[in-house]
Amino acid sequence: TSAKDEASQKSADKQTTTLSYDTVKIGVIHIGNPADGSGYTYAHDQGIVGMQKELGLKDDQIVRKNNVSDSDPAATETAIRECIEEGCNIIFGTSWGYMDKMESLAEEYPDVYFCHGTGYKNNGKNLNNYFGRIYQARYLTGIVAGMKTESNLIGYVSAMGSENSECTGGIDAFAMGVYSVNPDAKVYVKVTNSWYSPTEETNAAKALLSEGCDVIAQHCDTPNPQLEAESAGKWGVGYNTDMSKDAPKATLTSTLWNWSAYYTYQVKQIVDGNWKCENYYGGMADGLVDIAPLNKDLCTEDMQKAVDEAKAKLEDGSFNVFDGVIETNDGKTVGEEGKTLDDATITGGINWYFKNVEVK
Amino acid sequence: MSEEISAEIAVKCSGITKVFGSVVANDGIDLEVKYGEILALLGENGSGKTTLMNMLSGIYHPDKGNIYIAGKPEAINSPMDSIELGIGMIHQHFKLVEVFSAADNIVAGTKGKLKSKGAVRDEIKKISEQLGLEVDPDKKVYNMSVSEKQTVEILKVLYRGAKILILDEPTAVLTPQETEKLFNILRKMKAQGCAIIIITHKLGEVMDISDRVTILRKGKSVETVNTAESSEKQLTELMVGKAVELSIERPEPVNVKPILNVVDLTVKNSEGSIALDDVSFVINRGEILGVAGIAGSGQKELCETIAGLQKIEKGAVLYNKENIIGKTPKEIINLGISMSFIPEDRLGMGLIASVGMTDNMLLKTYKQGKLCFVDRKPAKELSKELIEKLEIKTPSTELPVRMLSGGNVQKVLLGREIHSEPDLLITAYPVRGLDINSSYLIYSLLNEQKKKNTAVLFIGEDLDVLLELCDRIMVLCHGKITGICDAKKVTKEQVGMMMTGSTMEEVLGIG
Amino acid sequence: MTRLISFLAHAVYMGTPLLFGTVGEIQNEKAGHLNLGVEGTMAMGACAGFMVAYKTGSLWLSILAAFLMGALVSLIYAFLTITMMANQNVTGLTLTIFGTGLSNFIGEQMISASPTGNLKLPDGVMSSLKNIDIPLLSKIPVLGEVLFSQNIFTYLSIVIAVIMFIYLKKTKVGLNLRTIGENPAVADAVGISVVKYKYINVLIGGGICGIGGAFCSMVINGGVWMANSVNGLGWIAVALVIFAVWNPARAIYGAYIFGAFMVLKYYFPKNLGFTVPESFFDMLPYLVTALVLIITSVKKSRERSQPQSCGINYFREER
Amino acid sequence: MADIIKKEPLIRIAKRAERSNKQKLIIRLLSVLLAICAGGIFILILGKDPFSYYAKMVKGAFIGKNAASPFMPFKETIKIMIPLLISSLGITLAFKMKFWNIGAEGQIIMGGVFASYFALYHYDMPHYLLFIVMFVAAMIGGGLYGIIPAFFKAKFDTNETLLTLMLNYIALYVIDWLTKGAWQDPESKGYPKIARFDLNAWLDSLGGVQIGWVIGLMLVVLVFIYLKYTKQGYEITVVSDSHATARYAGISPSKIMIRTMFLSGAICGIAGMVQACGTEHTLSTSVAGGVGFTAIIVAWLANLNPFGILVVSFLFAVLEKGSTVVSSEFVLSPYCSDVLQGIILFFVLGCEFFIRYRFVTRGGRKND
Ligand SMILES: Nc1ncnc2c1ncn2[C@@H]1O[C@H](COP(=O)(O)OP(=O)(O)OP(=O)(O)O)[C@@H](O)[C@H]1O
Ligand SMILES: Nc1ncnc2c1ncn2[C@@H]1O[C@H](COP(=O)(O)OP(=O)(O)OP(=O)(O)O)[C@@H](O)[C@H]1O
Ligand SMILES: [Mg+2]
Ligand SMILES: [Mg+2]
Repeated sequence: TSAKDEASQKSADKQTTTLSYDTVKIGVIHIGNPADGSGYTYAHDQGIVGMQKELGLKDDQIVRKNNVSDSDPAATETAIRECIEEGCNIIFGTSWGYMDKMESLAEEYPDVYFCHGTGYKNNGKNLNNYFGRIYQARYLTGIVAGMKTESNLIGYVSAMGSENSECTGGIDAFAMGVYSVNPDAKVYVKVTNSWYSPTEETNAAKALLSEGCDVIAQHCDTPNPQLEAESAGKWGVGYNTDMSKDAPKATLTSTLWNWSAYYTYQVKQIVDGNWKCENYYGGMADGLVDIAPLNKDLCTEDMQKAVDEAKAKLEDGSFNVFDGVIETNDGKTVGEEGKTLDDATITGGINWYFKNVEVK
Repeated sequence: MSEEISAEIAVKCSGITKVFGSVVANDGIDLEVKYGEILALLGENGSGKTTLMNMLSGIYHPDKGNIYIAGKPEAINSPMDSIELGIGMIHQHFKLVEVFSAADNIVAGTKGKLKSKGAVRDEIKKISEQLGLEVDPDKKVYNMSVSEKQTVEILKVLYRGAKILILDEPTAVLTPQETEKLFNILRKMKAQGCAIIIITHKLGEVMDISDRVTILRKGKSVETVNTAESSEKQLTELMVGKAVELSIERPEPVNVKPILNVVDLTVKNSEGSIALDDVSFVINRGEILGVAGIAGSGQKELCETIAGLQKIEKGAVLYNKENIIGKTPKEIINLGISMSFIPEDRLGMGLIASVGMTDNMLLKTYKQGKLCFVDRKPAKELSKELIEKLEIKTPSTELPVRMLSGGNVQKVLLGREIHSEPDLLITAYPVRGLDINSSYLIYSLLNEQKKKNTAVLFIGEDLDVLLELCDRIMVLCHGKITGICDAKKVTKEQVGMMMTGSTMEEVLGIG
Repeated sequence: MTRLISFLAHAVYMGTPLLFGTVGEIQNEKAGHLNLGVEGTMAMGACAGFMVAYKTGSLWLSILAAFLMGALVSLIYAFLTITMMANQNVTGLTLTIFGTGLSNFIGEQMISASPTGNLKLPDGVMSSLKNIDIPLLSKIPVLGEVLFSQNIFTYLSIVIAVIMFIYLKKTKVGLNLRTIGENPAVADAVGISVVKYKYINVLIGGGICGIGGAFCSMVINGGVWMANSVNGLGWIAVALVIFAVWNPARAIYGAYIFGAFMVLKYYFPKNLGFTVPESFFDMLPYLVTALVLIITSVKKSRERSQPQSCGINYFREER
Repeated sequence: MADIIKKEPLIRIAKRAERSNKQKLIIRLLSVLLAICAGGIFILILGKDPFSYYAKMVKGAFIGKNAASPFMPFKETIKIMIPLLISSLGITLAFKMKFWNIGAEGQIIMGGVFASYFALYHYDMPHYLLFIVMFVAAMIGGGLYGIIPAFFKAKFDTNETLLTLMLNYIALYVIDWLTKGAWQDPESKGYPKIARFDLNAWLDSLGGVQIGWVIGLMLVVLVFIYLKYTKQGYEITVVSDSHATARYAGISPSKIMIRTMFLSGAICGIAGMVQACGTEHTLSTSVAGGVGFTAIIVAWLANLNPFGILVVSFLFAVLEKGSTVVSSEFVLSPYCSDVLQGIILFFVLGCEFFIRYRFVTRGGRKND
């Protein structure tokens, strides 16, 4: 075993050896296809492209593995191994389901940096975790939706149900945003049970519209809810990228990821020898999350003002969305006065809905 | 090249050759039939009759040779061409859609718009009346008897206005009465100026219906004779290529003692109507018991009941005094009862079509192998033995039996059943579709069994054969036994009457 | 009540692509071909319909293109199974892999060629895809809203289903086709040109499936191109054929019933005091299909079953 | 006469004499070659060089660039092959009986589910005991799931092609439901998944690859012997041919059908267990991941011959593994490989024709 120790010692040594901008090679495992033009993978890939430009990397320093299903550990493993095979020394896995495989491969390849998006694992050596406070942006879009709605019914197409903390937290933040400007409005939620399903997302939006919702927000990957709202002459709030590109007559604004903020930061850290294997949980202040510019044709000055005010508070840290005592829709409360929910709860423990939310 | 051919000649084939892989099915065949004439086509199994006719009907395409229709050379590339030339063929196996009504079957594929049901019915009626056919246009084919199906086939051909009619073994599955009816129709058609080619293995029928006979042997046309100037014996010799003795011996039964006793048996068929109605009889060792009856009088159910494949309503089947009702087929096989049932679809029951002889020999004995393995060695030897003894024509013991001609298929089945040395052998229609030579071979095999003191139940359709071969004849009519009589003491006519419902007392009283 | 009406209208909407797929597959099966490639055929129709609408701005041209593309990929299937006598199941499965892949691939290429990074149908097409109220009929209470206030594809699918019904049941060519499906040897012997019929009908069937695909990419996706727009609907269509007992007219309500199962989860009341897992709702259309399969087989009727020769290739000299 | 000959179709199809095994092999090889050429045209259309494409593909499936572990890609290829091989063998049993089991996907999943139960909740057994328990559980899971369509087919003649197809989806949502419900990893509250198996439940490896490949190889031999030499294999032949003949020989077709589908499903179930415990180390909705469908193609192309299946499933794995390597090296869309695979399969399927038939041209009438 002493030999083994030595080996791991050695690899630990290697871990600190820095890469240069010429030798760095980055493998990106995408769940979808960047070429799909919008959605989650597109957003991540824009981040990678931004980072590449920022740091001046060459094209062959990026290896992309597209359409790697995150519920397919075998495919995940193959993809990561192929990246390493091609000489990658940093692996970004963008989707939640890659987590376990990345963990075991991180052990097998101690001299490769593994950065896993959206999960919670960190091995203290070469596997860390990155995600962002997208709920902050959702809060802002909630303000827009709450001010826009005329029927006081706002629809929300969610990929997953209350068992998923990311989705549920997002809905709550959005609903709190709505509540802050329009306490009478309700948020109706419908769950597609799939991250990417054009048909399901259309169907959910259709059903919401038929129930009288006039703004459709979404946490799912296609612009279909926006398009459905558009064809019904109603409005919506997009996700991932600025969906007014797809539905210009409907999309009020969109919740945005600006992943290049993270990717640039992370690669820089590694190349500059500052790798500390810490988890990354950036927010609006870091430029990681944001909302798209409000649609001029559909939004008023007042909305812009309300958004700007809230945004300023989020950025200076005087407001953190999940502050204080929060009333849930089953009559209970969460949180304590004067405190804010901790990050672990936000990422893993939100299984309740804010009081103005109704799951339909 | 262009010879003058009279337009009176409906069909002339000259030098037709057709090769399937390595088999030369037709080898320079010549044949001619005039309008207003019935030509019989005769030949052993596998001599190429069906193949030749299939070329006239456009199913196959000749490799060599020319076909002239009404005196003109024609290329028949598809059944459509053939139909356009006025040729209609009734195939060996019915070509009908089971779930369609008679009318739909008749109309399908004809030109023009779909007519109303009434109009079609009228047309069918008109044609039927001319020839004395009976058919219900709305009846579904799967509800029809064999002869009804054949009527539909004939109507199909007539509806298309065929002037040249080809029938491939139309009588193989018909009763003598039905055959007679068919022949009457053919005669009427002949009188109307149609040319008819008929294939049959029954020489009696050839003599009865045809004007001329063309004989094929091993893919070649050997001779064409005027029926009136020829005899069954001559035809047989031409067919086989040598003089043959065609008589059935009937050795005196010895050591006769009962082996199977059927008591008050009532059975329903798959449609739920009574198929066997309270029948009782005895089968003896060392004796052949013939069963006569119009098709569908309960023969199938009788066989299947004894073999353990049928549910019964009431009654008992005592085998060596033990009731075998309720036993599984396997237990019954182990008791020494063996059945070879030759259904209309020969391969359907008793053989595995897609494998060779060896595996077929194993069907009832595969359990004898050691542990969980099948022992193929004895089966292979048995196959070789049968090939030699029964003159089965097959290139190898492993060639799927589906590829064998009908006659050879039957020999495989019978050979296996007989080889298992049963105490009771049930055979149903064992010579259906067989050429005359093979048929006689089968008769002598059955006699051999009889001599070994096996009990034989022989279900047949040719009354002449039944009378010559069996010791006793049991006549079934609508599931009832109308009589069990001594084969040496009844006449064909008497049996025929019993088959249509007269009881033995009435018949023998008259006779 | 309004919830019920919108549920039913939504069911008809979701039933529309299924109806195209089912009617197309019925025609395949009536020709004796169990085509498991419906999913791929629909995907290719989706692609062609969308791209033509995108380029030309003409709805009718795009529907025509979807039809032709469906027919074109079916030509591959037809050639392999009819002329080359390849196994139907395997060819169909391959067609699904191929069609879905190619459709996504073309879409991807088009996106990367577009300046905006997305493909959006011109407004002209979008407005012709809006729901159209049929005069008078759409005023009928309930039924009017459910059936007669739908988009052009829905009406087209009903018209096609009715035409196919008449074609199969009331015409000579339909009778000939059914003969082939039941027993090609019989058809051949009576002079029906089996190969020609098979080709024509497999191609037309594929074309109809293709239009169903266009509905997915153009209507369901709201006029923006997306990969995998058919998303398994083709498979349900194949199963639906049994529910419709090979009758295009019955396929109409069969499709709507299945459409209803597909959207049920969005209308099912959530305040009943118990929760039904989302997975169950997603499973529902398949579960129902399975049950329907079993139930129809229990009360079997000879006329109402799969065409006898379905799945078996025909060669004249075969025995 | 000449004008009559002109009326003949230009080309028609004729049956040919039985080909020898050697000829068959040559035709199949030629058809693969032709398929590769056709695929090459597609690659050319994409603007890539087909030769280097194929070279990279084959190389990518075998040898890696990393000098330390040059055979890593080959091991990956084998990993892809394992479930494909095993489930193709499973399907073969059903197909031999002319039972169109399209449900391997579902049976794989059920095998995976049953095995996973022990991997998740009883992983503290001795390692080899656990292995056996999981193995048996997988067989039972897949087998029972295979019995469902067999039962209905035997009893009511329910269409098995479509029933098994539907059962695939149903199985899929069973996993989905387990993931979000009863089997959710307690550690992962915010985001449901099934926990990674304890190391004790992982399959061992041999030669650097999980032992699924050994199981697969053993199954090749077993299935071959089973079909060819055993009584049960013989019974399958009889039933596949004619139920009436089977009954006549005292063989109950329903019994054989149910037994065979149990085995067919059980083998597919093993594939599920091997994939879950050997490769994925957890249970996920993609434990089958389309393998059940590909297996149908594999089994068919291999003519239902177990040794053929070994070869074909290996080739498929090479194609799949190689494709992912090329598509990232050439920066090609992942959809390209689907299209390429489709083209290759179309050609191989089409070429089977030449084993049994031939084209006869109008001119070639006289000579064979
Ligand atoms: N489709 C085919 N493929 C291959 N060989 C065939 C085919 N049809 C017939 N043959 C061959 O042609 C020969 C003649 O067959 P054919 O069916 O014409 O005989 P037949 O005279 O009709 O016999 P039977 O009296 O038994 O009906 C057979 O020996 C057989 O080997
Ligand atoms: N597709 C085929 N392949 C191989 N051989 C065939 C084929 N079709 C027919 N044959 C051959 O044709 C010959 C005669 O066939 P056929 O079916 O006419 O036999 P048969 O004795 O006439 O039976 P039946 O009494 O039913 O007419 C057989 O020798 C058989 O080997
Ligand atoms: Mg014949
Ligand atoms: Mg014959």
